[in-house]
Parts: sequence; structure tokens; C-alpha cells
Amino acid sequence: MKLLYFAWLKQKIGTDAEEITLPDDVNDVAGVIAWLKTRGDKYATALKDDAVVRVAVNQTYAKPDTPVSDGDEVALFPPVTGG
Amino acid sequence: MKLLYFAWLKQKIGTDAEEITLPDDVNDVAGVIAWLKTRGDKYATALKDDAVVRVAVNQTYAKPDTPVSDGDEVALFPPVTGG
Amino acid sequence: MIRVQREDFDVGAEMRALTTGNTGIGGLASFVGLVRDMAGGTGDSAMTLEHYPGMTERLLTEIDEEAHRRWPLEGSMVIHRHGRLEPGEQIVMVLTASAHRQAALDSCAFLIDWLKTQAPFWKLEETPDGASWVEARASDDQAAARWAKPETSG
Amino acid sequence: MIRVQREDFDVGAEMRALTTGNTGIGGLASFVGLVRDMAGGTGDSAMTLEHYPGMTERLLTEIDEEAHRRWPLEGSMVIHRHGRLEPGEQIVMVLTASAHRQAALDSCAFLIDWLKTQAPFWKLEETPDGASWVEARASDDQAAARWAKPETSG
Repeated sequence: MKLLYFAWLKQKIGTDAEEITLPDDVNDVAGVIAWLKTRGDKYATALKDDAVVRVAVNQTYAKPDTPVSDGDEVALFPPVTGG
Repeated sequence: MKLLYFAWLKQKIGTDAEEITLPDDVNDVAGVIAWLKTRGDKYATALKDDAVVRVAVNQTYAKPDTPVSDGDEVALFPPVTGG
Repeated sequence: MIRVQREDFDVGAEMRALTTGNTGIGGLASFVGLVRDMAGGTGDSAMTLEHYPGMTERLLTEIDEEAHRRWPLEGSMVIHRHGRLEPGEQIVMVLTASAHRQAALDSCAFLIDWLKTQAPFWKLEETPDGASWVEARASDDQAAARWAKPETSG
Repeated sequence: MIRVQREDFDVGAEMRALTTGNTGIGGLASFVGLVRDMAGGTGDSAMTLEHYPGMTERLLTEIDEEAHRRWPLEGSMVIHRHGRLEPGEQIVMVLTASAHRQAALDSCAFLIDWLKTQAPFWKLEETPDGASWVEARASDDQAAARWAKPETSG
């Protein structure tokens, strides 16, 4: 799965993109976020307040129960601030 | 008094401006229109439906009872149609 | 600022003139009115705008000042042409600039509603059947009436 | 049509491109968003707009198509810049053209409200105290919410 991070999520996590392999028991957006939090302090800190984290799956806004699988592009970002 | 006519009032009356001397008993906008109607067929026809005639005195919108005197510029025109 | 003129105008140049050097502007709204071809491409849709020189400028200045009283504007520019205009030609332009977009958008709509309904112009349309003066429309008065302040309408 | 680009744009040229040859257009509305100097002329008000390439274009295309469904438009153009922008620079432009002014004005306001609140950009502001990410504002959501259709909001 391709993960993308934007704005302060990118800064806190320390990268703008990474390729990961999902554990077998992770199959929706909420699962991805919960799993990411276990990957270290940077992730835990960046995703602490997950009410302000927005997620898009394959460039479409997603909800916590939106299904994800290994071929997807999943983006995490703060609420947009417009142009 | 300087009289100005615009749009179809100008066409019907046949001139865009004229200098006139007001009769002594004409001293408001309604009086000017009533007097103009007596000046011939063109005026009578042009001013027949005086509900659609708008008047400005010295470039300010006027009402029937707006006073006028000899030094004024009085303009008669149809309702504006905007730009 | 307002201008009433026979000549065409350059919207981009007017925008630059209004905004250059003023970094307090966050939003610039504009409206340009164009002559529409009402005759289906036959070219018979030219029109002539007659106006009352002097009074037109006075009334445009008044409404421009009114917009500045109602909204916190950093600048505005109104240009209205007169004379004969063919389909596709520019008739009128309104620019309003403000720190925030809502003031710019609202004041622009206010000014163009007034200009299209209350500005002292008379429109002579050329049609295949000859030239005819356009009648004032009630719907235009309603659009302008939306902006009337209760305490000042009459 | 929409474009997301690093480069500046020429509003006058975009207007000509949209209107030339289409004499069905009676009204052209526009809005240009500019970087405001929030630091009182110290020059410390540059900002950087980050976006999500691909998703940004998709969402801008969707909202542009939505405007065409809601209003009878003859054409529209949305340009949004990204990257670092200094005070006075153009950020975003919306053009909408219609036979009648109300459709042009309303669709322009609709698009810019959406762009300023819902478009997938994140703003990093430079201040004398360093760079900071701008937080989303509730008032912006309200401006965009005015346009929500009851049957489709969620």
C-alpha cells in the first residue's frame, strides 16, 4: 500500500510517502490509523488527535470504515484550509 | 430654461435640447409637462403617457412637485434600461 | 472610481491598476457585461446606449460611494461605455477589492445590479425589423430592490 | 475547465480565451484571490500552499461540473496555484460566463466559497516567529454550507 502524508502530518511523521505492507488483519481506514500508531513515537504523536486526521483512499475522501487493500493509495492529511 | 430629451422622447419630439422661456405660472415639474403638451402634436404625443416620463432637474431625479425656475436644466426621459 | 466612455477597456489592465501596490487586498471581484447576440448569429444584434452626460457620472459616483459606505473596500472601479456596440463587445465593468472575499463579491453584485437596472442609460436595439428602444423590466427593479436598505428605500 | 499550477496567470488573457467567439455570453463574473500582507508591510507574510496532486484536480473538476449542473453557464475557468507565494501575488481565479448576470455571479460565488474552504490545499504561513500551518476555520465551513443542497448534503 502507498501511504501519503501532507502538511503537518508530513512534518511530524518525517516523510511524505512510503510503501508499506498491511498486516492481514487490517482492512479499513480505522485499522490503518490504529496500526500506524504502533509504528513508533513519530506516528503516535502525529496521529494522537485522530479527530483532525482526514483520509483519502485512491484520491477519494474516506471514512473510518472505508475498506482498504494492498494496492490502494491512502493519504492522511489535516483538514484542508482552502486556497 | 434648458430642456433635454432622451431616447424615444427625443425621437418623438424631434430634438435633443432646446432653450425655452417658462410662462410665469409654471413653477414645478408637473407644470412644465402640462405646458409642453400644449406646444404641438409632437409634444402631446410624446408626453401622452406621462406615467412613463421621468424628469431630472439639474441632473437630480425630480417629482411632479419639484420646483423649477428659468435657470434650471430639466431633462425628460423614459425609465432607464440600464447598461 | 468611475468612468463613462465611448472606448473599450482592458479588464486585466484595470485590475492591475487597482491592486498593484496594495497588499491589503485579499479578494478582487469583477463583473463584465457583454453584448449578447440575440439574433442567432445573423449579426443583427448591435445596440446603441444613449446616456445623459453629467448626470450619468454623478449617479455612478454616488452608487460607487454607497458601496464604499456599505462594505470595507480597498478599492473599486466602474467603467460604462456608451454609443453603438456589437455582439461580443464589452459594455460595463465592475471591480471591487477588499481584504475579504465576501465584501468584494457582495459589493460587486450590488453595483452591477444597480448598473444594469438604475444607471441612466437607454438601449436602442437593432433587429432585422429595425431599431427599437428597450423597455424597462420589472425583474430588473426587483434585483436592485434586494439591496435597498429599509430605512432609505422610498 | 480547471488548472492547478505553480506559475502565475493572466486574468485578462483567461477572460479573452473564455469569451472570444461566444456571443451567447452576456455576463462574465470573476474572483481573484491574492496573498494579503498580514504583517503590516514587513514582508513577512509569504505563504506556501501544499496540495495533493491528482486529488486536487479531481475535486476541482467535480466542483466545476457541479456549477455547470446548477447554473446555465456558457463557460468557466478555475486556476489555483500552489507553492510559495508572496504578498500581492495571485492565488486563485474563478471565471464564470453565462447569458445572464445572476447565473454568472452566483456560480462564481459558489465556486470561490468552495475553493477557499473545501479545496485540498494546506497553507503554511511565514511569520516573524517562524512558519506555521493554518488551521481550518469554522466560518469558512459555514460559507460553503450555504450552498449545500438539502437533498445531497451529508
